[in-house]
Amino acid sequence: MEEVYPLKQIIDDHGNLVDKSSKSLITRELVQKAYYHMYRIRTFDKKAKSLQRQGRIGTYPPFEGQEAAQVGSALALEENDWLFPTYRDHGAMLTFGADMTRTFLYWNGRLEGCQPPEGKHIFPAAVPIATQILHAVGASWAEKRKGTKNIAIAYFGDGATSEGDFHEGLNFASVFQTPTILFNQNNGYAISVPFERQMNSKTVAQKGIAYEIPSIRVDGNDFFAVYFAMQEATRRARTGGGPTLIEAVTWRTGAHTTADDPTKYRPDGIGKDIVDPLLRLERMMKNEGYWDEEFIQSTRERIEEEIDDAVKAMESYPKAKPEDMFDHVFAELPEQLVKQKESYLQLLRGE
Amino acid sequence: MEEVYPLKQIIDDHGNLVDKSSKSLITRELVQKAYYHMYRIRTFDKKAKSLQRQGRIGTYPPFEGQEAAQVGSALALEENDWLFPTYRDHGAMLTFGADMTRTFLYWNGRLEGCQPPEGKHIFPAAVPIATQILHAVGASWAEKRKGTKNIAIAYFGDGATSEGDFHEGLNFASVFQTPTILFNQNNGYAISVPFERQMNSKTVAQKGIAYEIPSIRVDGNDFFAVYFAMQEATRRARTGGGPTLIEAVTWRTGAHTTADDPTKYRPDGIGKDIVDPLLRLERMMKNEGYWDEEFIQSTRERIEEEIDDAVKAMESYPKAKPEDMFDHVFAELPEQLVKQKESYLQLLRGE
Amino acid sequence: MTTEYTERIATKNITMIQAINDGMRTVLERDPTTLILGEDVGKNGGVFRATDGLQEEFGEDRVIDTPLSESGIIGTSVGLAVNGLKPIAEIQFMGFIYPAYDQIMTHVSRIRMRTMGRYSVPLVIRAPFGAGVRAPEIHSDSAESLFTHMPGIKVVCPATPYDAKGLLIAAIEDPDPVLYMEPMHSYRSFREEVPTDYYTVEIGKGKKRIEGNDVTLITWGAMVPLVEKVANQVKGRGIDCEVIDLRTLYPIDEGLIAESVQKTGRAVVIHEAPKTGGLGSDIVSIINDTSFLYLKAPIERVSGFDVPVPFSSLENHYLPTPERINRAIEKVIDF
Amino acid sequence: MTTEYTERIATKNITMIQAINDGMRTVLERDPTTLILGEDVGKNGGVFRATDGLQEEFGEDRVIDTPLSESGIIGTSVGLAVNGLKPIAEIQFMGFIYPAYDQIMTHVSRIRMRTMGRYSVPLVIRAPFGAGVRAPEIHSDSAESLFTHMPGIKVVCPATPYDAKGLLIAAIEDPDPVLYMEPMHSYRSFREEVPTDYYTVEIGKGKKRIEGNDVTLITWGAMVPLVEKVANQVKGRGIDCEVIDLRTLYPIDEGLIAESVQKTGRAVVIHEAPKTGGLGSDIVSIINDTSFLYLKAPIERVSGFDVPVPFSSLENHYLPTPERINRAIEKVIDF
Ligand SMILES: Cc1ncc(C[n+]2csc(CCOP(=O)(O)OP(=O)(O)O)c2C)c(N)n1
Ligand SMILES: Cc1ncc(C[n+]2csc(CCOP(=O)(O)OP(=O)(O)O)c2C)c(N)n1
Ligand SMILES: [Mg+2]
Ligand SMILES: [Mg+2]
Repeated sequence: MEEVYPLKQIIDDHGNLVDKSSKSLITRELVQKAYYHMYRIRTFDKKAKSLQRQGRIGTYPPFEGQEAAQVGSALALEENDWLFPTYRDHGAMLTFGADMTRTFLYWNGRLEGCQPPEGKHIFPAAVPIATQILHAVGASWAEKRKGTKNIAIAYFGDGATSEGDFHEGLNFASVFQTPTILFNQNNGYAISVPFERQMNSKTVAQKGIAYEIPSIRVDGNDFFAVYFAMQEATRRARTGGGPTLIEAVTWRTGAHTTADDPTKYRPDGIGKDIVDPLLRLERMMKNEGYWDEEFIQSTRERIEEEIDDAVKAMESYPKAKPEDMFDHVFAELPEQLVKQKESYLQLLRGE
Repeated sequence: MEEVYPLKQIIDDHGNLVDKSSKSLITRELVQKAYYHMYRIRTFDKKAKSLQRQGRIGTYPPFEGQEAAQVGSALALEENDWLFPTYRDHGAMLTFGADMTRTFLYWNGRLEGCQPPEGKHIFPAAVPIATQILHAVGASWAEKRKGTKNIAIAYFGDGATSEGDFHEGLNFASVFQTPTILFNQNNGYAISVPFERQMNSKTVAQKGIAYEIPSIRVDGNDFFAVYFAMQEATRRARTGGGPTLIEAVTWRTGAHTTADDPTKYRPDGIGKDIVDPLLRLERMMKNEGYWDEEFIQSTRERIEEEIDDAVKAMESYPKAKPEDMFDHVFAELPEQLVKQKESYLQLLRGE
Repeated sequence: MTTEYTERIATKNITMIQAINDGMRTVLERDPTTLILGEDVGKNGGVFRATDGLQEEFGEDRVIDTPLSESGIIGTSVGLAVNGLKPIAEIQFMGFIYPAYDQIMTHVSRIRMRTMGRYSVPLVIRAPFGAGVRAPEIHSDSAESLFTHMPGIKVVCPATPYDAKGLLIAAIEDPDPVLYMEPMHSYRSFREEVPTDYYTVEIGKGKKRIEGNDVTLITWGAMVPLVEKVANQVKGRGIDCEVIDLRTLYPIDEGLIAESVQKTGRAVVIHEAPKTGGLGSDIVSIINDTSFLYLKAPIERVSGFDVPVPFSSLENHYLPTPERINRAIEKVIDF
Repeated sequence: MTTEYTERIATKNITMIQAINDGMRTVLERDPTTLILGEDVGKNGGVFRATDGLQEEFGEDRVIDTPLSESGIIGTSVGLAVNGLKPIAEIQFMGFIYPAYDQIMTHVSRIRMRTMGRYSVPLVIRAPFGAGVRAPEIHSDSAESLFTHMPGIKVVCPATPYDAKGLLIAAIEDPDPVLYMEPMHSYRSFREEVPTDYYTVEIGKGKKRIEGNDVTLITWGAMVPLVEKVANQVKGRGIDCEVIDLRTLYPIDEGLIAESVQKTGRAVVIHEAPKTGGLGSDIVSIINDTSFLYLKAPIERVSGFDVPVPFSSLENHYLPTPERINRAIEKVIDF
């Protein structure tokens, strides 16, 4: 099936344009946007890892190596689309407009981290694997019913394809022809379980055949391959063509989470030949004449400042209130819960 | 995908041999076995429907129209194989060696109906759709681990393909290369929901591609097509070749169950062009010189007698004992349950 | 319907299943954001005819036959609900809700809290439940405890046609997810006058079905008529039972229970689900918490045994019987 | 280890996670029909290292990394178990057991009854549970009630390394399915001498951890050390607590509870799960049934609130605290 679903590339590891037909579609604006966002989320990810090491946030699942997949997909969305991420997709969320302070707050165990900016449709990261796929299908189905052109994207990993909800989600999307992008980041591992033990198929893309869902397999470390595949898929979705399954083949450079030790299960040297997606983009920018020192420098400075501010804001955020544990379970608290809350708050107040 | 998975036929509606290459494989013994079992389970099914109408058994899901699929598959099994049926597969179970009295008892709400003959591996009908697929994968995995050549077959309907367990089952079968036959009876409907609203694919067979499971689509009303496909699949399974997905395209002639009214949802006249599998076999027997009046008559008489005896045995079976509700929950009854049981039995005894 | 006043409220003498159908029709008419989805709910009108005629009336777009996929039904309903719609999802039998348990436990019930109210899931899940109709295995489970123990979802269970319609409309109006349990044994067992119009029965409020002074019988669903019968029988023997139909299983009407038990000093809880972990234990706890000093006898629980609901030949032995309820009443009286 | 006699039993001073690992190793060595399967249990040795080194020692055929598929793990385990093997299935966190709930509810727990003993499912399901380790959402659920209410499965929960190994071996020896809950907060929080050999701790028997006369504190899992601490503190104030570690949650040791409460006349139950539907209610019911006339005060329950386990910034507010337990003790004493 790899022949049926060849790995679509626009730029190669050396940053050379291998698909010349795309040249005209690549603008300076697009390249700079890609660079800005990939550099931004890379820096965010680094900062998060270092905050975790210092005990300033909790366990954190880094997405290093997956920036092209996350930025390439999120940049292809429109303002009113819906994004349904996993715990590893904060890069995509940030690119699509999530607030950075709140993203840090999320990893600090704060509910506030689940709230998207007003008017923005970004769901909290799904923790139970694959469950969010159905939500994306449902939300995009609602858009279709309302007659809008809005779509939803569900992010999920290679491991997620083994869950029943993956299957049920794709079947619903197909039967009801919902405008849903099923965006798989095949990063080679589900914690310690490698792709080839997760499934006996060589691709995720071929699973689309089971549902007659068009699918494509792209080099997930190639921003342009992801972005253009997404453009085709979103166009199809917005014009009544139904769902698309995109397999973005990428690589988790680091550990599953900061609590994980990949040396336990990853063969030595594995993945060493994989060229970092940001480096690939930089090479392409140099090769194709998009490298602009001044833009690079100002971008980097701006980002570093933004991140420092966000960390400060996270750390000076008002403390979590025990009330919040009670107040949002229902629109209106039932009497029992009022009693439980009151008696606990009394105890806290020393009454 | 119908081109990729054409409907494999050996005999056509008129009982003509369309696949001449199979001619040498068809023996008188096989034909008579097929007839015996198809006639037997057809007669059983008729009797069950009539018993239900008379209130002598409970709600019953007829399998009329699916006899070729059930007999063709079950006859290809070996003595020590495992069979995991649904509520509609009592035809296959009877063919494989289930006791007829107990089969009636099952539909009379009796636990005894779940017990296969000693040494025979027949699971009770799975009521929650698609759950048994995983059991078949597990049981056949155990056979593989033990180094035997035994296999397991899981029966399931077209509707079952929408459940998560279908997907998880096929993935496990594929990853662990278990000797499992995934036997789908695509009978056109899941209660009222037609195939084309259950899924957006034209075949069930193509779903094998998602797992790299070899699959085949056969005319499920053609005993020989089913039987030979099963032979190939079982051979593969017994020789380490892993699972096979078989889609047997058939037709539920009657209602979903005796409590169902198909005129509510089935277009008038639909299915009228489908030739009954038993009639097809009879035509073939006449065309090909297998029709032997004496055999036919003695077979029919023998079967009618067997069924009458089984009904009598069912009806004279000792009454269900309330103890049975308690005694088999655990190997050894915990104290609480002993107390619940004793106090209930006391009450029944009027103490 | 004897006085001129009450005649002004148009009513119909209908069964519970008709009242449920009527409730859905009423809401589909008034609120264009509502929709029905589930297995066989459309063309077939539901295996119990709960949605009979609704697809014809409101179209395939409002009353939707889904694939056979409970997690799919509930998971997509989450997406529909957070995006402005009000799905009424049918689970064909409560015993088939388990494949959707993950979606209900981790999302349906938690999304409001998780997002501090930014997203919510105004979803109604309808599920027929209970034994006594000789259905095949698994079809007869009473699984309320799996949901009353789940923070973030309400659980209601009508016992009469009137309450069935009123509670259903209230559930659909509710801004939060509601599990609406339908006692299938009562679907067609009796009729009642039910207003043809829109009305609601408040969620969280039980109802005193019979007033009495000697012992409080607490129950819900298909057990209500049975318990009423027993209450009327023992009245003949001079025992004066108060019968409470809880109607809402979460949040439970603690006030009603406490008030009654403080009057009678004795209580028997009757339910179909297995004893251990049954809602009966919570009711015992509520009485312990609120009415300890009033109790004249230990509380009795008459329930399903700690066994899976048996096959139909034995289900009547599993279900609470008048004899068992009687004995429990005697026990608390004679203590 | 002071006397010569006890030295004869070889022991190791190990943590609970090590004891669990040791228990599995002991069984894998003795019984060739046992096998381990789950997500990341093989090469990785489990996300908590519970299966560390076992795949190396026993091979990929005995310690099996499965796809990410809980229903798949439990469903195939059913097939393995009915066909002569003894699977020890790991669910990575109890909050991820929900996708397998259907298989457990409709098959694992019912196959013996359904076939009148012809088939059985000797399966152990291991699941780390509980809050207090700052894990992400859903990872911290305490879901025991969903299984104690499920007829046909036993539920055990060790509080110490010694019991962890002994109960695990007993669970694997048991001819019926056992849910083995691992309090992850206690995985590495303290050590204990644990025999290096094979031994079992009887399923169905609780243990008195502290003897006392004034009030019975009933708990299990990670709450045990906390409750012991509180018991020791209030001792200083002259309140003499008896502390019971249930160890088995189904079938519960009713005798031990009754005996203790009949002595003390007062009880406090402490658990992590939400209050409504929590096992605390069953314990209240057991006391109601067995010890009504001995009770000097209403039973108190200190538990998680009726809210989903909150995000880590608030989880310490959700969990029972010494202050809350203290107040409950005072309440039953002062009543
Ligand atoms: C239902 C469920 N089971 C198990 C887990 C524990 N878990 C968290 S991440 C993970 C691996 C996911 O792998 P994949 O889908 O490939 O995503 P990735 O982490 O590689 O981004 C597992 C098993 C979970 N979160 N949910
Ligand atoms: C999990 C689950 N959901 C719903 C049902 C109710 N139900 C019983 S049979 C059936 C249709 C099954 O269709 P299919 O798989 O095509 O098998 P068929 O009945 O046609 O043989 C449904 C929905 C069930 N038994 N289990
Ligand atoms: Mg992955
Ligand atoms: Mg079918």
